[in-house]
Amino acid sequence: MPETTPSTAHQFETLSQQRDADIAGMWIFLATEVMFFGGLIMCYTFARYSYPQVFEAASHRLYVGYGGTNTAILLCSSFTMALAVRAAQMGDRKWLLRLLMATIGLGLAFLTVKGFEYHTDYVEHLVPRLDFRWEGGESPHAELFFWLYFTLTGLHALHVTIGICVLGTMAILAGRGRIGEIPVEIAGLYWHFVDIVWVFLFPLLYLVGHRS
Amino acid sequence: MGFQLFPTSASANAGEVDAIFWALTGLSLFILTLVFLPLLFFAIKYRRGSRADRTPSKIPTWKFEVTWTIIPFFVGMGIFAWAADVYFHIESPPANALQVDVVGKQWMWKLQHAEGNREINELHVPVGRAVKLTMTSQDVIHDFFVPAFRMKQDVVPGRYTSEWFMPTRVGRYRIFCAQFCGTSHAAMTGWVDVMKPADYQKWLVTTGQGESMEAAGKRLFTQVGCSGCHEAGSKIHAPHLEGLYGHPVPLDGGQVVTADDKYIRDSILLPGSQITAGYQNLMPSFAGRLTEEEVMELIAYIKSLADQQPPDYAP
Amino acid sequence: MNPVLDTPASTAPQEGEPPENYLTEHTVISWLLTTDHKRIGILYLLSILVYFAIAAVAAAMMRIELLWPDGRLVLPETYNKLFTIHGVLMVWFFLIPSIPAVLGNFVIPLMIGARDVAFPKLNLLSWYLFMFGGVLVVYSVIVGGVDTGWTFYTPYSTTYANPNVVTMVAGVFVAGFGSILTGLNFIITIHKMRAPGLTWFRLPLFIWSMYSTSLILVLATPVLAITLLAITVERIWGIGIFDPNLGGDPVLFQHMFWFYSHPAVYIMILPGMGVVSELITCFSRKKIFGYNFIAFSSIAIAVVGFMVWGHHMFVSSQSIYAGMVFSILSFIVAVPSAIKVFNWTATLYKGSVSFETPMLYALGFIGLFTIGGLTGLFLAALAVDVHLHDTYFVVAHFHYIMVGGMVMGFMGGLHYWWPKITGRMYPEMAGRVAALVTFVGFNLTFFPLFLLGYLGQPRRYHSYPPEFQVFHVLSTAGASILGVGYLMPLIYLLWSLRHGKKAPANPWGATGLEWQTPSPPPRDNFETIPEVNGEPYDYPPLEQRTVEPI
Amino acid sequence: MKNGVPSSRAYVGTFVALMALLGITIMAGYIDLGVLNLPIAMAISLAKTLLIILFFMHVWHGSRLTWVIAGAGFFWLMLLLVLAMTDYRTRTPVAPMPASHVQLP
Repeated sequence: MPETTPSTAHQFETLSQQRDADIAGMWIFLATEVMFFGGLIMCYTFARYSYPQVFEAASHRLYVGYGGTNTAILLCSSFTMALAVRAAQMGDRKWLLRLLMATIGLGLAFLTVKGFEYHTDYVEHLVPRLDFRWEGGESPHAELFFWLYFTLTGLHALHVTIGICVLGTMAILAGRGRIGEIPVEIAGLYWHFVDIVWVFLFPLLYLVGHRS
Repeated sequence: MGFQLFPTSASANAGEVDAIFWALTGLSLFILTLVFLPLLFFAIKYRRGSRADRTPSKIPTWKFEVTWTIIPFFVGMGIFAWAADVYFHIESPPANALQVDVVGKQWMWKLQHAEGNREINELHVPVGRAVKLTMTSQDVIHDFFVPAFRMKQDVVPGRYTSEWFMPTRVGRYRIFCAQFCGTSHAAMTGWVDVMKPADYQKWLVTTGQGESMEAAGKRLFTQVGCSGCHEAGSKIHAPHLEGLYGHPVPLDGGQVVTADDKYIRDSILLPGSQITAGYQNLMPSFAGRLTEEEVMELIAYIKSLADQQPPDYAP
Repeated sequence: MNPVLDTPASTAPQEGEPPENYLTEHTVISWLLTTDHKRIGILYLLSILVYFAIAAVAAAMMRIELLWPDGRLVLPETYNKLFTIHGVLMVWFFLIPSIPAVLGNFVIPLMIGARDVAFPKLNLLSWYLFMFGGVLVVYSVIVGGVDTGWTFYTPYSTTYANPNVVTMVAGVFVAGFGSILTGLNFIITIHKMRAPGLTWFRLPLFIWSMYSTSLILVLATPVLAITLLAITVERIWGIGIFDPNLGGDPVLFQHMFWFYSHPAVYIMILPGMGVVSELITCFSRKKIFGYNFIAFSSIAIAVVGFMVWGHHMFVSSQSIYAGMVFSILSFIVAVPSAIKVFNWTATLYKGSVSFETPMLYALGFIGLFTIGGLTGLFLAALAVDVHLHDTYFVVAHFHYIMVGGMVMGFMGGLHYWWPKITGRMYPEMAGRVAALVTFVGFNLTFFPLFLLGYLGQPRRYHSYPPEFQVFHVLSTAGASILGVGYLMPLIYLLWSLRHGKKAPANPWGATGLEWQTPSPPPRDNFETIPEVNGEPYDYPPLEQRTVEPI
Repeated sequence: MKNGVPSSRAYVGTFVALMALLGITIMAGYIDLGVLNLPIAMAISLAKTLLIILFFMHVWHGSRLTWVIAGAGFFWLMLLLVLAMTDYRTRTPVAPMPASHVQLP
């Protein structure tokens, strides 16, 4: 529905009613996403409660360098996204396009850092079922940790990719000047949510126990 | 077997479970009349076109609402407490119970008495003695269910679950598998034969040609190589198993766990998961090299060492 | 909301060319790409009938198979596939969508005076997701079928069952997103698009129950989605959190599955309760007894319904203390349902009760749902559940709630709003006969299973000890009567499309905005959005006004 | 706040706070706080989440409905975690009952 001056869809009476409905609708979708990731967090909670030592040992095999930079990247992308929403609200098309491109760039940076990290994990034989090697006592439990690691971060990376595609379409529409303020704000809500998921995944996966 | 409307009650717990069942049936009938009679009466008295008095009643409705919120709540809590008490009793096996190990496998039950008798889909027990079943599964989740004893417990792979019963009537009672486990889930049934104690002893002897679980465990202990490290005289620094079963074990992570069936099973199959304080992680894992029955036999043997004194510790 | 109904003819459609309404356009494209909530409701109605038919055939084959102790109709694995497809199709493709997606989609915007749901395109996407999921599930049956039961318990589903599990699980996964988006749509519609003056406590109780149902749809279904995704990952990647050899816990699957599936049974029953609240007030011509208590009990069921799932796992090696926590909460969740039943009964007091078909279904609902609910207390009591878990007692309990409660409610709602949906009246006498036949057939089918359950026959058995045969024969006899009871509405409702009497705007003289617009309603529901200023269900005493002759 | 649009200074402040919290959580990861490591890490994550939700996602000036929805997701997740963990934390085997308690019929 790319129209420059947003008009109300036929089922709404006023524009503000439509805007509130769209925002609240997105928030409910984000609540379902919290429950969606919540299921895997439940699996993580069970496994960490049952096997605390091996979780700490396995978590120390991950590189805080990668995790930390990725968290920083996503926080920056959240910042640029918030500024992009503000630019859209003020109708400043030039800045909106620039900030959207910045957010997409940071998202791609996150994925590339993630790619390198997955590669190093593969080289270090930490990928379950793909020649997984573990010297400590409980190799099956360690394999469980890395299953959780790859499932959680893989699902999150998928959501980042979807986010990048959404922001891409927003940028194209903004380029042609046919984007209202509501769609950008909704894309912003989604992007901030993806950032919040990583805000929790980083300490849960990388900072288990304390590092020497 | 003939036609029955109510299952035979053949265990000590069955009576208590039936009592709760009848109490709940009575309560349900009472509530049903409390709903159906007024429903019928109002439907007839106030049917359209009848000349009943329909001036709106003045009684505040919240009085009714509060009554039929509070009363069902407290009745519910009462039933909960009674059922929870009986449940706690059902779930606590007495200490002097006969030990029988059960291994569920896709579509049959393998049972093993402490004295060594092995049975498939059959369980002979003396009347009047509590029997504790320690169960595990080799593949999927099964469920050892004997309706006559009102007893049911899932049999989960990877851990031990236990249930107990005290048979009170001689006879043959059906065993069912009550958790869907595949194609022949319906064929995974069997019989519990409750016999008089004398007949039971005779049965033990006539069919007990196999070695007792303890003896089989002792044989396996040397045959598989456990004695190499855990025997008293061995040079390798490994924990002593005498006086271990049932006592607390300090782990190197700082926790203290009691050495029960689960601890010993995990130590055999996943040695690195719980390393005793002061020892290294040298023990190889036996997962895949021992069947569930052999693990249970080793545990029976280690249980038999429970009351011996470890060689070099002062009592 | 007291519509002035002084002249009965004012809302009847004029003779001659009928005014244009939502049904007049007949092209296939206008149906497949519609964003009209009324048409999407009808699309759902047609699709759930297809899935109900397949699942009913499976049920009939199972009932015939169980006539003989050794099961002569089908092989064991075929029987296992039958009860799996019966479960999956009935739960996810008939019971969960039936009242929310069919009646809810059609009636909610009309009831709250809106022109459509908040996100019409999302509504159409939900239907396509639902259909794509259904096609996947039926495809998995055609290529060989799945025999894990609708519960997909691990480790059977992840390691031992045949590979079709992945296709069926993917189907349920996709359909699950359909129901999430429907829930989302309804919550926003009810919050943001109510007519002016229609405050929360002037809403019809059907809207309250649909709101609580949508809460559950939105918050529980994602956990099912991630659990099914975990099964798929474990089957494809060969490793997973539920695998006991890796120290994973098969009971963890049960925790996450039942965290969704118990609220799911409230997704099924709450809409039925909403329909019954409407029917009881309309056909006893009286304001509902205890409006606030019924409204808040719907919300209470939705919230507390999330805390009770452990009563499915009392004997599954769950710790006995957790069992006690879940048992207490299961007794507490029964209280709001008791409040509703007592309030419905009290509504009849000093009413003017008439017994059209919807009312018969509503009274049938109250009777059977009360039995279903009370037998639920047996299963919540710890000691009794040890004996009754996974026996036919459980099968009888949930069929009393789902078939006795939910399907009766759906049938009642369908008959009640049929004039509004199609503009035609259904034949009254045929409707009443069908309701009675269904009631009798249902009880004969499922009451013997309570006795069979206490005798100890486990569920999902294709062969059983001979002493249980009597109960199975009774139940199969009842199932044939129930089959007839369900076929009759299909026939006379189709018949009524062509030959039914023209329906006036308000055939039942009911209060509610949906009755203030012609039936079938125009595309945008109302010429002008109505103003609401009175109390809900404000039925003036019958004598002062006339009601259209039915 | 100019004509309903938050000033960029508010965003910059939030961003700086977030990066600071990231630094703290990494540093806390290298100190041996024993059993406290997890609660502290979670507290910092919660703080970052609140910052993002309230300021970047405009819930601070948002309607009451958005507050409720934003909180509902996390509350229901807590329901799942807390009640399921009551099972795992209390899975100790039941102590055997003294033989005398079992009455012979």
